[in-house]
Amino acid sequence: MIIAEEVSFFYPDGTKALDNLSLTILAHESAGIIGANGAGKSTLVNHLNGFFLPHNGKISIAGLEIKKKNIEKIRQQVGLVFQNPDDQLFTARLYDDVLFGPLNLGMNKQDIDADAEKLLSNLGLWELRDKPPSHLSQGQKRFAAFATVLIMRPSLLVMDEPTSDLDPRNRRKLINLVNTLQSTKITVSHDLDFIWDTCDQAYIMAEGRITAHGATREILSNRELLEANGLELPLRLQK
Amino acid sequence: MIIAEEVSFFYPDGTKALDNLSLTILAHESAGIIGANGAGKSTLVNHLNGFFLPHNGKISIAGLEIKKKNIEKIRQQVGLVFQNPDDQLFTARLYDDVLFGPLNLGMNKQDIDADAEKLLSNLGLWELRDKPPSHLSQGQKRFAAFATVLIMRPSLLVMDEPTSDLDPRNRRKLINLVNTLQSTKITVSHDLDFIWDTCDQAYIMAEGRITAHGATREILSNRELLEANGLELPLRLQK
Amino acid sequence: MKDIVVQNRNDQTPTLFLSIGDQTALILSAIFLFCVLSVPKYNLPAVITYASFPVLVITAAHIPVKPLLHRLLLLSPFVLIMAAANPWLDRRPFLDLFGMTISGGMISGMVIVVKTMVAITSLQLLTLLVPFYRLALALKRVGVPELFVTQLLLVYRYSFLLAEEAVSMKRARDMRSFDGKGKDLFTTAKLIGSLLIRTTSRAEKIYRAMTARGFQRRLPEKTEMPSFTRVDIATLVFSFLSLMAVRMLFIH
Amino acid sequence: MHIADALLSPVVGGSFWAVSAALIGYSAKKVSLEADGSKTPLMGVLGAFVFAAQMINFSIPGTGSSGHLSGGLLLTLLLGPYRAFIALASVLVIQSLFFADGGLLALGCNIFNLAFFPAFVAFPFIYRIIAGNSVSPGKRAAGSMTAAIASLLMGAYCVVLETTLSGISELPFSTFLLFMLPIHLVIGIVEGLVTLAVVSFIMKTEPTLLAPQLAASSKPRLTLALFTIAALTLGGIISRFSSSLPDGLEWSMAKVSKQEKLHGRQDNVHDLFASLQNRTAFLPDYSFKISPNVIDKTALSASPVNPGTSVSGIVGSLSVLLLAGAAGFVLRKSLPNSQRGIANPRVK
Ligand SMILES: Nc1ncnc2c1ncn2[C@@H]1O[C@H](COP(=O)(O)OP(=O)(O)OP(=O)(O)O)[C@@H](O)[C@H]1O
Ligand SMILES: Nc1ncnc2c1ncn2[C@@H]1O[C@H](COP(=O)(O)OP(=O)(O)OP(=O)(O)O)[C@@H](O)[C@H]1O
Ligand SMILES: [Mg+2]
Ligand SMILES: [Mg+2]
Repeated sequence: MIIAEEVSFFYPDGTKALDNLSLTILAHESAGIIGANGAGKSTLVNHLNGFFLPHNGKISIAGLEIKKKNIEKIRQQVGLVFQNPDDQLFTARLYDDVLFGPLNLGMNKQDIDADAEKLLSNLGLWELRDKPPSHLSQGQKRFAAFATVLIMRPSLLVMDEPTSDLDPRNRRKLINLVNTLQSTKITVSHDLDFIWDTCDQAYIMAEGRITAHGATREILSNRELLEANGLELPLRLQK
Repeated sequence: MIIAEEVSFFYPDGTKALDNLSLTILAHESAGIIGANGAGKSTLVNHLNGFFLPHNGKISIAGLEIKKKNIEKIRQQVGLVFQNPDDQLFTARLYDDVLFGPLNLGMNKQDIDADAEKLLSNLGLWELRDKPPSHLSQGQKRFAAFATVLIMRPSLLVMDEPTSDLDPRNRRKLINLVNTLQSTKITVSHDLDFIWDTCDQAYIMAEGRITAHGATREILSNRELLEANGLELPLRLQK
Repeated sequence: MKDIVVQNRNDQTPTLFLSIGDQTALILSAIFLFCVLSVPKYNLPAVITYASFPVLVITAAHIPVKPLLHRLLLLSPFVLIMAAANPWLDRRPFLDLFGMTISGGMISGMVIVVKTMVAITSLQLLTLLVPFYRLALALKRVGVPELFVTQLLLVYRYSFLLAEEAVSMKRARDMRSFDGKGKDLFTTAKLIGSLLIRTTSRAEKIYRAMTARGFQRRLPEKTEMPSFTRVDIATLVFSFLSLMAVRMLFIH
Repeated sequence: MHIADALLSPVVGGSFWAVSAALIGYSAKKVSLEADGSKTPLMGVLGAFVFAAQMINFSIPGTGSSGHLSGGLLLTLLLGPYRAFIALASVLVIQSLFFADGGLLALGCNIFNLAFFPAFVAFPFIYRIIAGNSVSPGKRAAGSMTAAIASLLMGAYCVVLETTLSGISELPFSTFLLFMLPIHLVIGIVEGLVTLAVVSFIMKTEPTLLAPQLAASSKPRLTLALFTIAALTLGGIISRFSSSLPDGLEWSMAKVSKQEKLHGRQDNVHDLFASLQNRTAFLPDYSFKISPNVIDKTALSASPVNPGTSVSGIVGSLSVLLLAGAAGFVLRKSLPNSQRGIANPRVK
């Protein structure tokens, strides 16, 4: 269960990115967070792993408050896929990048190898495993970043804009994959059709706070609500 | 008019990214290039500005062959929006980035300032003009990258995945903007609905070559053709 | 320059018929270089003979020759100028070749060029045969301070990332620079300043990505290797003897 | 300006190796005393930054050519002398390994020429004296310019010194110096300008990055710098002497020892040195040349006497080369794949 209470956050230049934000997400829920560009979604995501600590208010995950001293425990549970895959991939070889997390967690090398092979093949990256991540196409990078997190089997998976740069077939593959995962999931996306297909609950964010929330299909078919928050109906509902 | 004749290109590690690709795009056409992840789309885009030179075959733009000695002339005509906005923005202040190109082209400072103000306001970035681009949200960066190119009024505008990270309303804004531009346009995108709304002609790319081309609506409603190339119908045509 | 960086990273580690430890490879390279570089300035045959050591390794380990040759073509202009100055400054006849008089300077100039090629090639071989992180560990074992070794590893690791960053910034600039406008010193200085800022923020993000996946200060050490085996000692002794043999034969 | 392996004699290369290694050890100790672990990743990143910055070239006004930053002074401004020295040294190590810039033997010289001067001389005794911790742009400008120019000139001087002392190039000391100093004056001015511009840019946009410089770190001793400069000047004087004749260091050593013999001093020391070298035979055969009569024969006489260099010698050596290539080929073919471990199959 993720609970955020009146969280505020300012960037060093004074930008107020989160403004008294409160939010509750239940365990095993699949939550979608949507909102206009600059609404503060990525800033919120960075809080869930303790990269940013709130200036006011507090956030707790599965009962653990996000604080310096809990950070290591929290990071073992939370898997975070950044919006920009370049922020995620850093080794000289894709395969090393995928193994990096599990090795640090002290998992058994053989198990990891088996897992990695299955996951990478599934994502169509197995042949590319010896490439440096920077030599991948943008969509390949996106999946690669996903793999580095998924292999750690986080109990909370947070994805920031997971479908951008994916081709339609890979996007479909991601929908299926996400729907089979049992963990709690938080998806931030502008792809409202993806949210429609993968999330039970939807949260609308605007100007650093949550302005509405409810069952995904209800929220996403409420044209006025969406437009008031700088959004549109999902493409499947248009026309 | 853009003509590519039997173009091949290999990355230093041996990856064959373009394989005897041929393509003709007429002046003032709005061409959409679609294809699976890793098909070679971005590699092709990088050729249109002379960042990569073909290892075989040749490419010419408005009669100028792409070659070392023509590069500067070509770059004055071709505006390229990269898939990753971080590749585009490099100064410490958004506004400087927007002005950089026009100033180097020797345009009149006052005109540029007026243009820049109009463009940035239109894109919702005027308030953010003094920020370093690295402090923008991902969607804001995308529009910023777009602005740095658009302000130079290129006669050929090439956009690689322009809608990713844009919220639905900004995406709509982009559709309208692109449709009012008179220049020749090439759009690479996985957002087939965007291609549907902005392109006359569609080209399918797979494994480094063009495998099909025709009127956008025809290509995009041909389910078998799309599926054979690792794609799907646009969302608006699904269900 | 970037191509070179790229090349090294992509090449698979080539194979050699001998399995020697990394320290041994390091020590051997050092001894070898010392031998080559101490060849007197007029002794062309000795340098050429020494060149056979890297040639042996190249053919035996199946190392692609083209990139190596490519690298040799990039010989520093400084060295070339110095080598070219020798025939100019030292014209004493040295050798009669089919009626042609070869001057001392020509020979010593050639010795400089060949020595450079041999030195460059053997370092390239070392870096091709031993991946950098192992080379760094080997350095630690031969007594280089840990702080410096960590520093080497970090610089190496970040170099690839930043090289790409720099190249993409340079590209973004070149794309919008015309008639030399935009590439001047002061614009570039700003660019370098931005690179620095990006560098540090990139480093921070990487650090985040690493800690998000359980990283705690030390890089996981993937290697456990014995310091010296009999093969190592045999190789060292044998190589040493052959290097000395060349000296005996050619340098009087 | 990297000096290359092939231009150095082992004696010169080795000595500078020793000096640079000592400086690295010294700086490493100083840095670990400061015990500020958080700066370690920063050092790594900034070292890599120097690399990357060198890929961005700029056009130098009026020349039509382009240049790049060398970064020594900039890094010292960002990290302080000890950390900067280590960061710069690591960059040079990697350059020598992967870019064939310089080489292994030349590494000591290159670290000394390119890292020692900005970190241990120009920053503490030029920049800080002129600019101090002041924020006045004028003082900063003067400080950066002078410090950058001075480090480059000192470095260039050292390149000349090391080359002539090695005696492998025939260029006379003063000619070479006259060639190098003006070029490096220009490079120094450009370096100073760029450093200054980068620093003021950062002051404006991300001032926190410059904090380490303002928080004055301990500074290297003046005596160390003075001593080094004295030693280098002395080296220059010797070079000037020697470079009128080929075989720089060896010749001058010979000359010095001859004079010493004339004066009947230190005879034993020299003999011991020579015989030690003779016996090890490994240390440069230059030891033979130390005795003046050999010099007369090989270096100074006009007749081709070197028995090693003859047509047959060259033909012989070329055939050894071919044979070695063929042997490698045979070795490669004769072993089954499985036996051909990776460079080190023990590593898994
Ligand atoms: N490092 C930073 N420094 C200052 N301001 C920042 C920084 N990063 C983001 N911002 C600002 O904070 C606000 C929220 O940014 P954030 O990245 O969280 O938006 P977002 O909802 O993820 O947007 P997008 O959909 O475009 O990714 C934006 O207005 C942005 O300009
Ligand atoms: N720098 C590189 N070095 C080596 N291979 C590369 C490099 N960049 C791309 N590739 C490979 O070339 C192929 C084409 O890449 P490209 O980026 O052109 O694909 P794309 O069609 O743009 O894909 P996406 O839709 O994911 O952006 C891919 O298989 C990719 O792995
Ligand atoms: Mg975001
Ligand atoms: Mg692409």
